[in-house]
Amino acid sequence: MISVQSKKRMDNIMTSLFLCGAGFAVVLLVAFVGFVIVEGFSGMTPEMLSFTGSGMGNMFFNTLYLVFLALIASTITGIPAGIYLAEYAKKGRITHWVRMAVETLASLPSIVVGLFGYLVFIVMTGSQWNLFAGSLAVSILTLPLVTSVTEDALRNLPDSYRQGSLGLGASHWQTIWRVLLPACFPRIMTGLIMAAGRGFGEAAALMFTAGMSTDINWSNWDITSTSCPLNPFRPGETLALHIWALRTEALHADAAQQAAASSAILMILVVSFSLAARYMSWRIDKKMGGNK
Amino acid sequence: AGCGGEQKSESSSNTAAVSGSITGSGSSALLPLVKDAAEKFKANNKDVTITLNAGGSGTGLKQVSDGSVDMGNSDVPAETKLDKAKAEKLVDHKVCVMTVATIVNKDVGVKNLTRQQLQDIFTAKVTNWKDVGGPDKPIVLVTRPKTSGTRALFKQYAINGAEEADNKSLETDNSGILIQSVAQNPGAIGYVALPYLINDKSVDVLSIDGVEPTLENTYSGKYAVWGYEHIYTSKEPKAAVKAFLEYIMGDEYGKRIEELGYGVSSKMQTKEVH
Amino acid sequence: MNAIEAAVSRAHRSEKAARTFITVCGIGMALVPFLIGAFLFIKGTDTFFLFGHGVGEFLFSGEWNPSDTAEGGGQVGAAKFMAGSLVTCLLALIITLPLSISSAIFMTEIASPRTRRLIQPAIELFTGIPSVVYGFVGMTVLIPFLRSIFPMPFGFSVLAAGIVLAIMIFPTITTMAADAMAAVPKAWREASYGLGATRWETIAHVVLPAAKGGIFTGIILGLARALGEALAVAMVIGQMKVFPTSLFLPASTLTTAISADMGGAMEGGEYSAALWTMALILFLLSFLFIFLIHQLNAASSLKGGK
Amino acid sequence: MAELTTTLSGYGAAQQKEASQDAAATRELEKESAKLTEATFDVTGLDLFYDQTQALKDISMKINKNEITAFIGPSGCGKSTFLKTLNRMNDWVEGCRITGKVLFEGKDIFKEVDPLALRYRVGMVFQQPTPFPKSVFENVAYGPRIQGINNKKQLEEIVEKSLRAAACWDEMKDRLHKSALGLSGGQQQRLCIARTLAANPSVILMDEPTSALDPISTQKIEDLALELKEKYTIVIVTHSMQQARRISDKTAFFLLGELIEYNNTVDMFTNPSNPKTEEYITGRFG
Amino acid sequence: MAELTTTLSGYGAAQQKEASQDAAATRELEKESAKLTEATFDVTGLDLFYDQTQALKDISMKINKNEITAFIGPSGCGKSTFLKTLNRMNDWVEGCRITGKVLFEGKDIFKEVDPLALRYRVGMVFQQPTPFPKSVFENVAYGPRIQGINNKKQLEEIVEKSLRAAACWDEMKDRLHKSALGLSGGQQQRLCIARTLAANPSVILMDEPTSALDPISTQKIEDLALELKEKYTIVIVTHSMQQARRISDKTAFFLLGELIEYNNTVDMFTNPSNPKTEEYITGRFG
Ligand SMILES: Nc1ncnc2c1ncn2[C@@H]1O[C@H](COP(=O)(O)OP(=O)(O)OP(=O)(O)O)[C@@H](O)[C@H]1O
Ligand SMILES: Nc1ncnc2c1ncn2[C@@H]1O[C@H](COP(=O)(O)OP(=O)(O)OP(=O)(O)O)[C@@H](O)[C@H]1O
Ligand SMILES: [Mg+2]
Ligand SMILES: [Mg+2]
Ligand SMILES: O=P([O-])([O-])[O-]
Repeated sequence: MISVQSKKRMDNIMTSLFLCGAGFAVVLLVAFVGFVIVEGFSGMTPEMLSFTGSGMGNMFFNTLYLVFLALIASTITGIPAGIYLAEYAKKGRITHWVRMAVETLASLPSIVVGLFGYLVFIVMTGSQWNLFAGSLAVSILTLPLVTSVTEDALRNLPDSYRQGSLGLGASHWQTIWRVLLPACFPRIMTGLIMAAGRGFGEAAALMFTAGMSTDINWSNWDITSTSCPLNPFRPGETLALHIWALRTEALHADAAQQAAASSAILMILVVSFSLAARYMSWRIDKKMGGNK
Repeated sequence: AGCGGEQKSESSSNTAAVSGSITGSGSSALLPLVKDAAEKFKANNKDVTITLNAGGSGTGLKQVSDGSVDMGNSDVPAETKLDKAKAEKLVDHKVCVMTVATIVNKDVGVKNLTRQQLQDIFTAKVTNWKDVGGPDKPIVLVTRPKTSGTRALFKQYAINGAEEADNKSLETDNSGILIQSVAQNPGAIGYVALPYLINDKSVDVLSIDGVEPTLENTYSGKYAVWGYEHIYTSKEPKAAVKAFLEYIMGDEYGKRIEELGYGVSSKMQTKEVH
Repeated sequence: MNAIEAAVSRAHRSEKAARTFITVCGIGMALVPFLIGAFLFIKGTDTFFLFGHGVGEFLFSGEWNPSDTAEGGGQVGAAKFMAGSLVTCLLALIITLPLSISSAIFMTEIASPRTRRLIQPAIELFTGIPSVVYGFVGMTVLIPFLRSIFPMPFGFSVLAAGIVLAIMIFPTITTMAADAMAAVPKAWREASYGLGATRWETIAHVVLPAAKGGIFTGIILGLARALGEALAVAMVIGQMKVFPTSLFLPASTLTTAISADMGGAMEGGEYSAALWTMALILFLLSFLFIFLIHQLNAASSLKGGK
Repeated sequence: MAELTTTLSGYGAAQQKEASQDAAATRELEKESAKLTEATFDVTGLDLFYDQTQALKDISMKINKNEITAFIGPSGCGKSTFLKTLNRMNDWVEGCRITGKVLFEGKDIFKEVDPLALRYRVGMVFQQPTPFPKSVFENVAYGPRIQGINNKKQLEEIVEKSLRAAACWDEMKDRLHKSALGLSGGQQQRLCIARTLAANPSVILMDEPTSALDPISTQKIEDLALELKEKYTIVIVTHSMQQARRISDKTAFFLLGELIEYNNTVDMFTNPSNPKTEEYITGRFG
Repeated sequence: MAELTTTLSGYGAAQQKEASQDAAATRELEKESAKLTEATFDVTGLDLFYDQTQALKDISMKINKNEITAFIGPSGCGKSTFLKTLNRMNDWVEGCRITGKVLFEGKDIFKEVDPLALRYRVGMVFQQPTPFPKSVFENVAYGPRIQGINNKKQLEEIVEKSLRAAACWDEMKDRLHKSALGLSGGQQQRLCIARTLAANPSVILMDEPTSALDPISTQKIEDLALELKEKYTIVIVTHSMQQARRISDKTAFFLLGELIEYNNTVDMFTNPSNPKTEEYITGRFG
């Protein structure tokens, strides 16, 4: 029979092992971020941050804009798809395959998605690289995430919400729209943040869809013109792609510093976006959830 | 040289007119040059938007023949990457010359190799620097992918068409990473286009058979590892594209081409077709 | 018609419209992977139908020498790349699993909920970092470091790729595992404690077994991510076209091979066809993984008798 | 559907800006007269299956207007299942099959009444309080909104009236726009009753509404039920014989899906006619 | 800790290959003698706080060996909280603070007894059956395994003995190696009791063990409890006064964290000394 003491010793040993594992992982991650940010800021010049041809301002803007478009695309298709799986789909073979298909989509190599996007969004539509096509390609990558987060969120809601609403004579859709979706908003938001993260970091899928250069004119607000910053049908290089280009084939003397600075900026962008979105969903959650 | 002045005035005279958009894609080796040219060109043609992509020569040629871009940039003639019917529909513009230089890690100390030695090294017949007059150090081969234009030139003109030893060499997707790899790995040898070396002093450049890879030697034909860089367009390109090609091949921009490390096509004295 | 009838018929109408839209979205999105699959299938089977290679050659031969022409006639044995992909993924998994599981256990079982709320978003952040950045840090920091402590000729190696991939898939596996563990009913924990079990015993005998479905899903998704990653791996693995025989030597993977040559290969040529076949293989592997998750999940829930 | 729609006209009237008091008065009258003529629910030969298992066996009973009817019986005997049948909440349960007839105010609920309209008229309160994660106001306004009322003023009126009717206006009037999830269990349950009332039903079904509550909240809900039966027909499921005794007019005893006995509460508890009923109410099992 | 380890020696003895009957007999003897000298639990002046709110107020009571003690009282009165205090399951609740003294077999459970060892001796059965997602066998073997018994033969013996003791050996002997989650609710609950017995406790705490079960399963568990009290001390929380009456020797009535009355069950139900107790057991509230 094991003595209580030896059990406790074992417990302590394992607890410290987990602590070490988790600690090591955290240190590693912090060191990683630290390295990228220090590296980036040490070689940064104000000119690099400018919104001109040589600065990364335009890429910064493109990144935000593309992720924004991609989020819209995956929101208006991914959330309905999630609702379909959670609420409308009948249990059975077809749903099973739909779900597997969705998950396969999530694990597709992005380079494959990029080539597919090129074929469908560029060649088949007869257009040239543009942010919109890029955002669609990114949304192929993020759709599964949004869909499955929505589905899970809906499934995990207490059944009482559904019962309460249906019992009042609400139709299924009224229940979904007025009760269920608002109730799982924070979780869907988390899904969207993660989707955005994927968009911020994506490069391979954009090479053939969004293009690798940016030519915009900040005084041109004619939305149909290809140099208008807000025109989604213009080519635009994102920060991640810019970093890739700088690391691989740039000729300027300061390409390496620029790449490092871009990496740091992108990292900060990802972090602050995620913090802001979390703060927002926390606020909404608090408003709805009362003082739980 | 005399006609240079004429061309100059010609090119500046047609700057005012053009507007519209230009797109191009393809060779990563050519991209920095075209990007640079685009920036300069836009200084005089505010209404033009120019969008450029890398992707590789094969991609550029495919896209220009698909019609999804206006200019397909390539390290190699279109015939090698497209079927005949498609290639014939395109027009070739030899915009510049790219010289490929052999580079080694700084600690190797070797400054010159014969073509035979190079071939032996890249086919892994020779695996230690001491066999070619260097220190006792294993040779680390760093190459480019098989479909790379740079590699094609190097294979054909530097190592007599011999097949590189794929299973003994590190491969890098692009020239930027190749330089870093050579700079980092003791005993490493590789090759990149001259432009990548203009700003980079982290590696040593080798002469082949005593001839340094410089533009002068390329123009004169003494240094053999070079090739034309092509921009392919359709037979009837847009006005803006036409103007841009004229600009990039003009004398005024020629100076800039040399600054960047490429050779100007019109200065080539040999009549070889690379 | 009075107000109530109007409300009812309005409700029925909106129900019908919403259901149609949502079903279309659901089915539509399910079609996307099939479209991609079909696209890859069309492109990827040229190797066999157009250039007359055998499936066996492609899967099991190590002779890789496709010709970059429309005539073909080269050799398309992709076994090296498949082996490279599998070995690096497995290695990444072996490296990341202890860390992920520890972190997940720490977050759900040891740390306070507040700490967990702090750590989890931080971990999720790492999915948003471009793979180039991972690759670059790997190349500038990891490779010199490895070279200095292990006897390896290049630094570029299977090991380096494994480590970089491990870091990249860490967030996926950790988050999934933590979610699965958090979902284990409190009642089971209480029952275990009530029998005099320590925390470790409860974790080992109750929490982990109960969460293993979710952990497994995380592992498979992580693996799929690792399998599909190209840029970061390309920068550290050395891309030598050999079988992965040693941790300390370079190798190639399916993705690195595709991304290295896809752009330069001749459209419609044998080389590009072979690359597309590799993309098809990647797709099929991802699908196989997902299929496996579902089989396993189904099996384990059957066991539960529910 | 003529009759149904007449009694449903409460809101129609309100929208036509008639004084709501008038509407209430009308309804009152209608009810009075209806009471004389017919039961609210008239169930005959109801069988209910969950896939293969039969959960209700040949149930026939009438439920009277403006009375409280209690369902008692041991766990799993089908009380909740039967309750849910009355407003067709079973529609949402996969594999649930029903035969037999249920008349609501004379109309067959499976054939002649739209389920949504039925549920407007037959409200439901559950065992666990089920407030939505919205403000108190939005919770109560939910039913009216579903029924197409969006006028702010009108909604405010309905909310206040319903909260007052559910005896929680005073507690909640200062926190109308705060989340309902912050309320205590008892408050939440009364809020749910208010929410049901706001939808303007004529019947309220309650499934063990107090079993999750402390005794003081339970007391309040029971008082409320007694008050509400003036205007509404109430059916309540309870596991507490004491509760059934305290508040109901009629009691139905279920066992294993069968309706064993259905009688006036007083008679049933003083003089059960079935030995099983006696065993159960004297606490020999369950 | 000498005494605790002596009484814990049941398994030690088994490992030394003594006949298990001997060990049981020894334990029996030990218990007999202990019964004369002291109560199993002796609680004095127990206060318990969840953060700021006080959930138990100055509780003092003795719980006797080989008796069934029932805790009754309305929801939220602190029954479960008190039960959990007895085997220190409250240790796991954040913000839970306890003052006062609880003696288990004469030792202060907060100072002199290790909580793990305490829980070996004081087993617990919950309201919802909580079988682990493992086979029936592994569920029952869980406690012994935790205590370091890994010998297959010995485990099999213990499992069989425990399942027999929990009156479910016959039902389960053919499905020992199938998942326990496939059992019915009543079977699951008896399995949980068997699991508790297998850990060789002397006290079993049961928190509303039948409230999720149908009447037939409830009956079985009640019979089981009556059987088990021969060997074990049982404390049972129940919301059913009938149940308390049917099976317990002593009943404790809690209200809002206070122990209102504690007496022999018969006395309490026939002649409650506190008016509140009377109100509660006659069903005037709760
Ligand atoms: N959705 C369902 N699918 C299958 N069987 C069900 C379903 N809901 C209930 N049952 C079964 O139908 C029977 C009656 O269940 P019901 O919930 O009506 O009992 P109840 O009398 O309300 O019990 P309780 O007092 O526990 O609430 C039970 O045997 C139950 O297991
Ligand atoms: N973990 C906790 N944190 C804070 N308060 C708690 C906690 N657990 C219980 N309480 C509170 O302590 C009081 C007593 O709870 P307890 O669960 O002991 O009641 P109970 O008598 O078992 O009720 P029931 O019959 O509903 O099970 C209640 O007011 C409850 O809200
Ligand atoms: Mg029920
Ligand atoms: Mg309790
Ligand atoms: O220019 P390349 O990338 O084809 O060498």
